[in-house]
Amino acid sequence: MAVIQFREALNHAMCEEMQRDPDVFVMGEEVAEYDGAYKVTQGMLAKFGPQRVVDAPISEAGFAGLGIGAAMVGMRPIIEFMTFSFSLVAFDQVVNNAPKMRYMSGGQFKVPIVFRGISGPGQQLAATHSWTVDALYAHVPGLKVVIPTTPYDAKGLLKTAIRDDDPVIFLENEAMYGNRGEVPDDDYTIPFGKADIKRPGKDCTVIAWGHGCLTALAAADLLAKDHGMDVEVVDPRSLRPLDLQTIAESVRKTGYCVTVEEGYPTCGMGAELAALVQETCFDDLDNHVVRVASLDVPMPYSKPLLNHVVPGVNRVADAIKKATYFQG
Amino acid sequence: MAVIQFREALNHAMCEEMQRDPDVFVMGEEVAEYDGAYKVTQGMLAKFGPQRVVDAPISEAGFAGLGIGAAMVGMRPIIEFMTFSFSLVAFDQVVNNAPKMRYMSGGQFKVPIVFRGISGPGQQLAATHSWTVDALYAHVPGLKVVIPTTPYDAKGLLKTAIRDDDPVIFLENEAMYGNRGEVPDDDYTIPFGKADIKRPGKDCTVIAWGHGCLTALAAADLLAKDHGMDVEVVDPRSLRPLDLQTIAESVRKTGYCVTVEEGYPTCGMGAELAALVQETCFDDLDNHVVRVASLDVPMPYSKPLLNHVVPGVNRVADAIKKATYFQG
Amino acid sequence: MITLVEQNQKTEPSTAQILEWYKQMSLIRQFETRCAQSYQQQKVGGFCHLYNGQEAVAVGSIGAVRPTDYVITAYRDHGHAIARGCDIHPLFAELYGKATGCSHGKGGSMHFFDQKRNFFGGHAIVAGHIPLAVGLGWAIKYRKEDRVVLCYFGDGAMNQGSLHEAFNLAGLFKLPIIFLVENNRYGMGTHLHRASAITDLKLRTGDAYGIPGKDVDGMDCLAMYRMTLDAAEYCRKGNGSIFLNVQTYRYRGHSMSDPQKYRSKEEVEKFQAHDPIGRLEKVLRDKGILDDKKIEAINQEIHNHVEAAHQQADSDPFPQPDDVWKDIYSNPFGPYQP
Amino acid sequence: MITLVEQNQKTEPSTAQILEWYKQMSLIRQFETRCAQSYQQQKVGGFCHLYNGQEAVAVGSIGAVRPTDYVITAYRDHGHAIARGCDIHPLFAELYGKATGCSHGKGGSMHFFDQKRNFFGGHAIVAGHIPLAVGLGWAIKYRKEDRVVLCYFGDGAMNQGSLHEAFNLAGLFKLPIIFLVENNRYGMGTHLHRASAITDLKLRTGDAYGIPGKDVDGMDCLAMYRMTLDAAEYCRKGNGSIFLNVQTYRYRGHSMSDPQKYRSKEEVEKFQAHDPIGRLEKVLRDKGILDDKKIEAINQEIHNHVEAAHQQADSDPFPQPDDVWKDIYSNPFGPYQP
Ligand SMILES: Cc1ncc(C[n+]2csc(CCOP(=O)(O)OP(=O)(O)O)c2C)c(N)n1
Ligand SMILES: Cc1ncc(C[n+]2csc(CCOP(=O)(O)OP(=O)(O)O)c2C)c(N)n1
Ligand SMILES: [Mg+2]
Ligand SMILES: [Mg+2]
Repeated sequence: MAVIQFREALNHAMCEEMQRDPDVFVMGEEVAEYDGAYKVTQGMLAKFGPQRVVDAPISEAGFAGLGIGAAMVGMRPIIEFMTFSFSLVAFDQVVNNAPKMRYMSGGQFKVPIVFRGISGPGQQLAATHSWTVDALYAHVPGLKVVIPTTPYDAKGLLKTAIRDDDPVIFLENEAMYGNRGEVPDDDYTIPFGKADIKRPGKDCTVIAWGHGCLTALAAADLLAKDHGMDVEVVDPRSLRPLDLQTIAESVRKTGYCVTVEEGYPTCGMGAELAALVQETCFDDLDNHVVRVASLDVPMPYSKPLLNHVVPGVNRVADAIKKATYFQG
Repeated sequence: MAVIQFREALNHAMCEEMQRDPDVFVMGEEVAEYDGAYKVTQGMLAKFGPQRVVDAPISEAGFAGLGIGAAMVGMRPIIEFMTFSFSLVAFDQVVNNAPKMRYMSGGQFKVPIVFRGISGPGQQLAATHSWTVDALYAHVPGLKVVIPTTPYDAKGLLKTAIRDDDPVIFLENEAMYGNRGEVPDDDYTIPFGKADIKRPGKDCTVIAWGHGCLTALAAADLLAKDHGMDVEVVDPRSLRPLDLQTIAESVRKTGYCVTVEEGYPTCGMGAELAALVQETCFDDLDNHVVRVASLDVPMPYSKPLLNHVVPGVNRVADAIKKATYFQG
Repeated sequence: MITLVEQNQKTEPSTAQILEWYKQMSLIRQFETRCAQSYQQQKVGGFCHLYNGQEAVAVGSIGAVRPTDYVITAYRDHGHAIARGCDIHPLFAELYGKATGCSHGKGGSMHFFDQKRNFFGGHAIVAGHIPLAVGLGWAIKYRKEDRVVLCYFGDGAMNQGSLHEAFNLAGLFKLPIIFLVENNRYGMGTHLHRASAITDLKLRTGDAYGIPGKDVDGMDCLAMYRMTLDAAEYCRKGNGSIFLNVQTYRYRGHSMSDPQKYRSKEEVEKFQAHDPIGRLEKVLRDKGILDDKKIEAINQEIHNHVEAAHQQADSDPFPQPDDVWKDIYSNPFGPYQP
Repeated sequence: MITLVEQNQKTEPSTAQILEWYKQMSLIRQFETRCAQSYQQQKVGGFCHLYNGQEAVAVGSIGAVRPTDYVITAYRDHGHAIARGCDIHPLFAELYGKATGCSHGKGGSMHFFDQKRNFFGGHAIVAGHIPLAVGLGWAIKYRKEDRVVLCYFGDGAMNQGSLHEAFNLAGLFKLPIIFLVENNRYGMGTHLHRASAITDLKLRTGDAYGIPGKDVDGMDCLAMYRMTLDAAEYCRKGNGSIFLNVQTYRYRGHSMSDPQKYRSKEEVEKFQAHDPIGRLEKVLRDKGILDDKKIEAINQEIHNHVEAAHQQADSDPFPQPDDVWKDIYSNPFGPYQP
């Protein structure tokens, strides 16, 4: 197995699927001649030409809708949002046209499209540019929401997304693009709705995905080292569909549950998970579910403020201690 | 006290505030010459003239942003969305510009604006036109989200919203516009963040607002009549700020909790309330919090399907029975 | 400045063709009349936007394109579906929310769809479908197919941002799309001049997006046909998109609940004097094809057809409650629900 | 077609005024140079878009309006803030995320604000601020004030829907707004002709929205001044809005992390030969106001000023963690947080 970067895993997934299927194309701002604002599409213009790797004007609603229309006649567009913060100017297309066309047409028109790009607090980009859109899109029936944590997940999930007949919101994280990991040389896919236990343990269940999952794993390591705690980290990998079964099994085993996310807390994915876990595991829970999220504020620019807002290793570790009544 | 319609209560609130403060104006599609698509602004053009009651083109992002800009220099715009389903084409303005301007400018520019209009499943308008946006906007720090249940609440809360220095999302419901109720003749306001116990009881706490609150009250009556149950219905009236104290006190008293909402369940307001209630009242809860929401599907057009999706009196009553282990 | 290809004598429609359009327009008119009755009887829910007065727009333009071409429109979509050849029984059934509806009761009046006829809906968010039309055009060009897109929308849609973005993309990528604004002067109760900084809508294209704009008399089915035929040829030749500023008028209110205080009876009557059905009727009378008796027979036949379709739809079954879970995903994983 | 008022001899700026602008442009240039250094030293976070090459646009246009007029721009906002007279210490402090920043460290490079100077930001969502400008214009007209709005944005913003909606509203309501596109040919790495169906951007206004459009040489501070003065007079007279298609060029990459493969060194040098600071320098030399020695003295003075402001900002304190809860609401009810 080769060790490659997260962004390469994404790039390979797209290239392989484009080779396999001529209906797949990539469109977005700066994806072609610039090689991608974050170099995820590097080299793809040279490989596939300007018909299939397409620079779009700064018209997110326009090209998101273009992708949806093309998907309605069986094409498989990959639409890159430079960041999902910019998907908000295309919100109606993403939450009304993409996920509801199949339904409103009584099943006649499917919309096999992937919207992908960065979601998350980013590097000091301030309030409008720092959206974590997990909850916004997980809210909407008709969408699928997928978030990879490792290069392995990234490639396998993105290939599934491209082959999927439904609209998929595929959320990446700038801070992770350079991360390296092992990726099989052969073609493989990872199904949606199958959680991955990123770290088995017996003392507490932590549900975390994407960048937050890396934070959770670091917190688990810290607690193992400092206090001999054995934390289980469950990575749902897709928030919609959600593998509630694996989550519930873990919570039944540990009796405790913490959720980690980088978005706004209110009506966030942590709220949904807390609600689901207490619904399904009420008698097995020895404490309430503890949520960790960004603070309930617009994202500030200043570094120390940003670091205070976004959950870090210590905040997650403290939440695990609190959830398990740990007395240090 | 006069008995007036819900829509009249809204109309009176706007008229009185416009009389009081020349900086208040109303803008939206068909609010002036047409007297409002749902007649909420009836007669206001005649009263205040076309400078202050303004028909806008079908440009939601444009006129929502116009309102925000005007608010930045101290005006107090009331922007009507014909329905909040149409606010989704203005989403970036509503969730980025309105709630973050004060923050990003370090407190220099406030945005005293009210966005108001219909939210909710409506009358067979199908998937794109039937949004309940409670959770979408409650998610966003910097916004306030207010939902009146009675004409009394409607007038008092809307006056507070217009006088408030922050952006307020004010959610109404078409099915309730004709409802009648007592409204004081004198000037009054209702503060945000103060829940109203719409029906006191001791057997179970139901948290519900707006149209869902009326359903909850009917379910409570039904259970009282049929089974002698004594259900408490707590109406938060504003979802942001949220009166968690009143909610928690009620749950501590009853030991059971049901939430009712008309939006999508996933990452909905019910999820937030369930998460909060289990966090604050874990030891007092004798069962998990039970959520009632619309089914997790795009809204269908057909009447029997719609009625199946949107929670009705029986579904809420069943949820209360389930939550309280009632064996009928 | 780009100019349209010159009008072509060869493209004149046959008399049989004109008669067919006359029948189609009459069918639309009677469909809408029945629709209004059914709405009053509360068989139809939601919003219901009738097409009376605008029949020539859909019939003439769709008459000029091929079954393989793509058609997409806004919520005032009954006329387009019928002009596209959709059977009216599933349309009535859709209005009545029945399982046999063209969208299985999930869409309603604003969301007619018919994949077999390349009819891409029926869309309720003003201008929200215009980017989709660009995607259809994109797919055609990508696959090097000989198709065009007909994309309809109202004058009110001209002021939506998504139209602007879509027009620029269509102009930039030179996609084979005919954009038709059904300029009936009003968006709900707002006259064009109170909504748009300019009232000659073709000035919104042309220089601004490299999409030539033409005026067409939308009350004249034959003019619609000829202009659309030219436009389609322009598109098929790879010239890019084209914009038709179609002058038309709706006789009825915006939707069924419109008191219409914003216009006078005289204004409505002025346009009704140029009724598109009446105009085609005259053409056919002049050609000796139609006379009073034939017209009555045609109308009676259409009436019977409409009543039969309506009655069948009315007696069709509603979908089952569990059908709410169908057609959300290709591989359903629900009900995912607390 | 609406035409601009004729240029007016009376409006010629004084030599003192020109010298002042020269100093302002030099200050912006040096500010940006220091900014780039600080960015390399990781004192500045996030995106940082420098204004080098475009100085004449902000300085000349803001030089033509009054302190009571409103100014709003996009994320490439350093030049506008300085031209508006903002002290550079709080600007540096903002870049460094300090409590003393012009937005208290909450906004960063893309979100400079200064209410006292009627400077309404600094906005990072492309074209998202253009509707706000319309709101400012609306308030002016509503209150019958003698003000105008200067609203800046890039050529890339021309393709956003919110610009279209805003332009139509401004044209429809005849609001006193000067829209300036800083047409530096590129939106990030995409040349205008690859993003826009047309490249003469003033064709996007004029006929389409009833907003006259004019070309201006954005490398010429005096041309910017004269044109803006005319435009402001047009607006103040109640004629409505106006659009200036400002031809300019950015010398540096889009942001600090741009390898600039999309253009040649020759292209950059071609524009640098018309450097706006050099051009004003020549004017002032020709008038005998400046010579080598004076120029050096000015530059040295600016250098000292910039260094002092930078150093002060650098040693200023960061905000306190709890400050994250400030300035969200007028009457805070938080922390509302699990
Ligand atoms: C984004 C959006 N805003 C508002 C509406 C409500 N609405 C439905 S139709 C309509 C008027 C549209 O007028 P026009 O485009 O001229 O079409 P016509 O009804 O005349 O066919 C409005 C405002 C909507 N459906 N979508
Ligand atoms: C809605 C939105 N889409 C994309 C971006 C990312 N982005 C920031 S600047 C920029 C290029 C803008 O170019 P232009 O408007 O010409 O301004 P310039 O940078 O040349 O000053 C892009 C694509 C954004 N900030 N907002
Ligand atoms: Mg119209
Ligand atoms: Mg540019």
